[in-house]
Amino acid sequence: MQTSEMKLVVVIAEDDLEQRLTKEILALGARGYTVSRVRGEGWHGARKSEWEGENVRIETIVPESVANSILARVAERYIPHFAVVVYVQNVGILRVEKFA
Amino acid sequence: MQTSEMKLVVVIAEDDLEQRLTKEILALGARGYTVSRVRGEGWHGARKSEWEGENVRIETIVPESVANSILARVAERYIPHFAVVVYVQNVGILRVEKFA
Amino acid sequence: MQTSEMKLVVVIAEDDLEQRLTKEILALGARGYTVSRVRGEGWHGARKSEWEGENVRIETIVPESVANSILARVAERYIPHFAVVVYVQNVGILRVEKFA
Amino acid sequence: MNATQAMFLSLLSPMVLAFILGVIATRVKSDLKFPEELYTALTIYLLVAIGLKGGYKLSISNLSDFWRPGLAAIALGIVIPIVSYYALRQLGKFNVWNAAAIAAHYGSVSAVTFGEAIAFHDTLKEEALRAAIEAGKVAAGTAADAAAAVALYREQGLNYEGFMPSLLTIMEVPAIVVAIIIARLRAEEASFSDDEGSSFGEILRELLAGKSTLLLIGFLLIGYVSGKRGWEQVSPWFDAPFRGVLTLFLLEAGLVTGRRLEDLKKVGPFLVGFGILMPVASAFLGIAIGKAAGMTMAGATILGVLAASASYIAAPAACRVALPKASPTYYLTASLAVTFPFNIIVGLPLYHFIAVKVYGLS
Amino acid sequence: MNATQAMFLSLLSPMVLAFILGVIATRVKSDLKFPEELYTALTIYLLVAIGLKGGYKLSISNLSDFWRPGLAAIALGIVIPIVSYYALRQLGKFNVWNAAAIAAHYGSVSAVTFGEAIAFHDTLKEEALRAAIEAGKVAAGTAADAAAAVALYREQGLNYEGFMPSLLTIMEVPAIVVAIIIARLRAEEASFSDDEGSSFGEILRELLAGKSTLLLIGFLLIGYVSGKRGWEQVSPWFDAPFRGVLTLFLLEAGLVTGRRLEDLKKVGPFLVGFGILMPVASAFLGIAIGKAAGMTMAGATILGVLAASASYIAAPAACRVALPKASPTYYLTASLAVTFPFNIIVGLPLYHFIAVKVYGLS
Amino acid sequence: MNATQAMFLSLLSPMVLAFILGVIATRVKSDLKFPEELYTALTIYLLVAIGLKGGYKLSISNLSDFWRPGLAAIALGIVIPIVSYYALRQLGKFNVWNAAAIAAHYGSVSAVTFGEAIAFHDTLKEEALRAAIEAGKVAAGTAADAAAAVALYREQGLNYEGFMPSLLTIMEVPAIVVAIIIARLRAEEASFSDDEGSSFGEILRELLAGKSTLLLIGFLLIGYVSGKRGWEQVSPWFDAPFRGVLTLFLLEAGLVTGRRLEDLKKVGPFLVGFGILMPVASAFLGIAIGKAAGMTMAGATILGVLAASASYIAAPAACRVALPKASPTYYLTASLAVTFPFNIIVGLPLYHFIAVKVYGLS
Ligand SMILES: Nc1ncnc2c1ncn2[C@@H]1O[C@H](COP(=O)(O)O)[C@@H](O)[C@H]1O
Ligand SMILES: Nc1ncnc2c1ncn2[C@@H]1O[C@H](COP(=O)(O)O)[C@@H](O)[C@H]1O
Ligand SMILES: Nc1ncnc2c1ncn2[C@@H]1O[C@H](COP(=O)(O)O)[C@@H](O)[C@H]1O
Ligand code: NA
Ligand code: NA
Ligand code: NA
Repeated sequence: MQTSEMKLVVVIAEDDLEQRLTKEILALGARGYTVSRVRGEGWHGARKSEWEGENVRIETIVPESVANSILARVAERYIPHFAVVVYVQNVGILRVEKFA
Repeated sequence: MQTSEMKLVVVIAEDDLEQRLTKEILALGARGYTVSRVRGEGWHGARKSEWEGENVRIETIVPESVANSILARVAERYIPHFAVVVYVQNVGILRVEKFA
Repeated sequence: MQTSEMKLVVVIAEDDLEQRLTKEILALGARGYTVSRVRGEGWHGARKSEWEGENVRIETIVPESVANSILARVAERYIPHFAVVVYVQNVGILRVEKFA
Repeated sequence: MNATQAMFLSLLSPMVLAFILGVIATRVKSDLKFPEELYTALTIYLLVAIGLKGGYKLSISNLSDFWRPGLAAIALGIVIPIVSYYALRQLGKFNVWNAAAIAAHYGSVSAVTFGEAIAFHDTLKEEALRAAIEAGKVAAGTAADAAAAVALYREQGLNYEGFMPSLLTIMEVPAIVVAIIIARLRAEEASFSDDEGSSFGEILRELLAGKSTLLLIGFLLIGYVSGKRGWEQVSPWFDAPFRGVLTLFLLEAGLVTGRRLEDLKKVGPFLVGFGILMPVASAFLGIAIGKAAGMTMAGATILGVLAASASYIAAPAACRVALPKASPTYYLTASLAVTFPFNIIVGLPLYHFIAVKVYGLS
Repeated sequence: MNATQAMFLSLLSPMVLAFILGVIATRVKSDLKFPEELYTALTIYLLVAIGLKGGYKLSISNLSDFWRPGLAAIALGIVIPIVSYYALRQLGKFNVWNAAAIAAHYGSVSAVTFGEAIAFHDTLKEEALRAAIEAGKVAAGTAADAAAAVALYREQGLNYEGFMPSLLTIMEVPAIVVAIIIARLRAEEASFSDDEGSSFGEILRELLAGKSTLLLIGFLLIGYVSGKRGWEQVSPWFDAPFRGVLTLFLLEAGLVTGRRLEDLKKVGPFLVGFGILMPVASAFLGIAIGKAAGMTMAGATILGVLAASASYIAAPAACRVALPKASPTYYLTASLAVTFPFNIIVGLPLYHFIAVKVYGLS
Repeated sequence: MNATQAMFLSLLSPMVLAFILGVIATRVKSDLKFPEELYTALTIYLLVAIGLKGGYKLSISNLSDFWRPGLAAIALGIVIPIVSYYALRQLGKFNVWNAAAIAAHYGSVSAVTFGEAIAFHDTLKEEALRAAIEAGKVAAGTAADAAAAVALYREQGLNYEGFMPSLLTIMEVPAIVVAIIIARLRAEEASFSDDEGSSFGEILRELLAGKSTLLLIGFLLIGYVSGKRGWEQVSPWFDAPFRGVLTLFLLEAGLVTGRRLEDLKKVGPFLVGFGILMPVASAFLGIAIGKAAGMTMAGATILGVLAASASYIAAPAACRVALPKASPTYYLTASLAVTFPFNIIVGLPLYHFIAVKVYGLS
């Protein structure tokens, strides 16, 4: 089946940031996103229970330009202050118009 | 370590569809799948609580041909009627025979 | 935005293995990981409820060499005895020093 | 008890106040949230508790009194969605799908509003008894006094029929079916995802197997066949704590409603007006038809509350499948952010007041 | 009370009916499901409640009566898995791993079946008292009557020993250990993932630290040392609501069983037969050995129920680790879709009936 | 009752034992774990229950007695974080961020420790009554005896003020604000993620809208305005089961503490010592200031417990946002793995003992 190329941006961050991040992502041009509750460990220690806080994993399929804006925004406003990981991948999708 | 190429198909859809979709995926030739509960927002509005319904994220590693059948089936039967997103990626796996 | 290439290793396994796997992953050189609770079906049957046990999905961003060690370790110690799936992908990340 | 007193009694209950606190919490952007699983657990608890107690009460009721109120309930479940549909279509200019989906919600019923109505009447009874004791009309504590209390409730029209939860169950499904039929008849071009087996029979099956219907019908039957003996085994868990659990549930309902308030602008003033006026009209109809069916005042009031209440478990689930082209923003916002709070806060004492007038009691 | 009456009493309890409703719900493809977390929460509640009450009862029991029933319980935990293993291997033609895993399940015990047996006996007592009151033999409400009631229960053999939950705890682990030893002895080529430290000691540790064993042993001790004073602090939460919570749990168990029913074909008629006949044989053995150990009739019946019950918390967890080559389809389907419903629905009154015969009581 | 007895009474309560069992479970690597959602649900239950009961008690209290204890509570909330900060900074050599964050935790309060203190005093009362009944001083069961019991409690200083939960609420926020102000003043180079709007006003809003503060304040008000009538509607759910639910919560708290124990090495001996000595000092201060404010002995003891307790809901959430450079390992380990168990196990009877000395009662 014929698919088109898009970018998948994944942001893993403390759950308190969920609302702020999803608002930003939509404001930067994404048409949607998907969130799951996750736990994790990293430089800021373990985040594996309600006591320590947990994380969310936000994934959004976007055109390359939007992906770049999201990366830039996360790098500027979140990485310096919070426990955040972000990565980007290529994905094949149906119906380009749904995401752009 | 030597890995082989396969396709990873991810379907995000309203949770009511979980059983139907997983049955179809197995029927089309996948040997397994993994499901997680997610929330999200998109063209059909927010799906973030029990009141509005939530989503599931189904991922399955399959050979390219099966990936194509799944994409085609989702495009034909689900996308017109339901809140569904589908994408496909390359992955490297061990033990081809487990997935094909 | 300028990103660097890394490997994303994803391990899907029975939830009883969570602690053992995450310890190994850190011991093999990963700087962090993210875990989500998932259900699934595969060669070992359905793992979709507390009665049957459920699965975890562990993802970790690592340099290629660490990815190879993880794959080798999983192939040697886990795949023969347990319900485990593992795959690897390319990802673009910010700040290489966080992961290497 | 006059209207103002009843109003205060309702407003000052922990349940209603918890709901308001939930709304406020979202307004001040609190990080308070209920996990989904807790919401689901509370829902299951409430449905099972309502069903079991209803079944037990049914097992000690006189069933020959049941058929007329039963017919009244079905009549309401047919009339309300039809009236709603035309109001929304003609006056509100909604399209076929949205009008039908909203009509389905207003014709069907809300188990939590019902539970709150029961709690409200239990509080009314406690108040009446307290007043009578203070006035020296009834003493407290002996068997003779228990009989006096029952007489007192009857005199003030506060005793409701044991089969009320059965009416709740009866009213859940018909309105949804009626609304779907209307949408099918009205839309030639209807494409009910028919290639996917969402045929009419399929939809009916899904409705009857839907979790709220299944739990209510199932536990009504269980309560009925296991009778007094069964009820005594489980009532310490399903009866005494009911209003406390309801308090937690309404806190969560307030959180959800609060988040929905922002959508009020999107749905427009017409739907907000509809979400207030339609319930009042339905309640009046329900009380009148309940009186005609020979029900007690409290029974007729609760039937009025059922008529006024809008579904938010069964109907949304059905509409997602059967009317996928309808927008959840309309039906959820109207039912959750307008009608639910209105009924809980203003509606209950208002309908009680209407019933007192209709029954000419005070 | 004759067998038919006991049968009805059991069948018409809200608990059993909720279980049946759960099975029906999956058959009609209802969207009702319990979140995992609710299942886990209910399990924790039931284990803690059983442990605490058992510990309290133990603290007011005469411990010198305990050692013979204790030995009886251990004997059952050794004999049943051995017999099961050979039956499955010789008659059922199962391979070493599956035979051992299934044997582990049938030798170990189910806390929920135990809880239902306790609930059943409490209902039997209530019935006996009601009958005696109606017959004018006992009056209601005074202290003298409470003593009369106790005498009545004793006369009808309905009083069970306070240390029954201790027997439940004792029987959880041994059978699993025995089954694993058998598998090790029988299979030269056994590869118990030994490179990974799943050595025998490791497995034993995991068994004793497994959540059901840990909660039962832990709260037995807590109940014991905190005694009457402690029990009174927590009993409003762990005692009175027990049967209500059990009702919700059995609803969920019914949902899981219903989903498993499809696997019945896969496991074949032999295992289905085994899942019915083995429990009956074990129950008989348990009742006989309980009588020999000098237990009351009710105590021996509950020991029989323990013998008959198949584990579904401790054993599956242990088998996944210690016998990973065994297929969950066999052991879970047999224990959950065959033996559990059989015990709950038919078994309890049947074993009561057997006990009445064995004790020659009526 | 002497100190050893009180110690035993506390140690042998199911709540404390459940906590210890939780710690042991992690030590033996049990697979027992509580789902997050259950933890959240239990937290919500406890906060709502404490708030509602406190509000109801407030509605029947004499408010003119309230202002002095209220001021005392605020004074503690200002003094404790300042003293803590300088102790940590000067003696412990912690950096500004960590010292401020830990100070915030020790100045604020723990609702669960408070709940356990209430439970402890209720048990003390029950014991005193039992002893008096056994000694023949009070008979059981009549209205006159109830009055005698109240007199007994008063005589032994076991009756605490009805507004204690209000003090809990008052003490939650100020210390956190004080600690943040200190950090701001001390650090020129402070970068409070100020580009992101975490301004001081913003932080204050987040604190007041934080879930524990919101639930406590909200349900205090709800309990207050709905009064006796409201409390009776919900007390079967929020009052009688309280200590049972607390038992489950403390089991989970034990699991979390057990996992944290490994971090004790990381935080070093100074912080462990601080986590024990600071609470004792604060408790002493709290009791003394409580006495000066004219409180009952039990009230002053509970005020001491509040002073001694370290927050683990409101403070961590606030520090994550307002002091992101502080390390959770320090503040969580100290508050959860040192102070919480110390207070629950040793602290309660110790502070009771101190209060008895301070009040010169026995
Ligand atoms: N290398 C990694 N791979 C995957 N997830 C990570 C990695 N490092 C950190 N994370 C996730 O990102 C969160 C914040 O990371 P950190 O800021 O490093 O503490 C962690 O709690 C993990 O969930
Ligand atoms: N661009 C996107 N990236 C990631 N997930 C999306 C995106 N758009 C939609 N989704 C997910 O797919 C679901 C259905 O999408 P929609 O049909 O657009 O409402 C949403 O609830 C989201 O969970
Ligand atoms: N082809 C697949 N794609 C995605 N997930 C899979 C696949 N096969 C197995 N899994 C996951 O891995 C778990 C163990 O697989 P298995 O060992 O095949 O039973 C399953 O329960 C699924 O969650
Ligand atoms: Na209605
Ligand atoms: Na057994
Ligand atoms: Na404090």
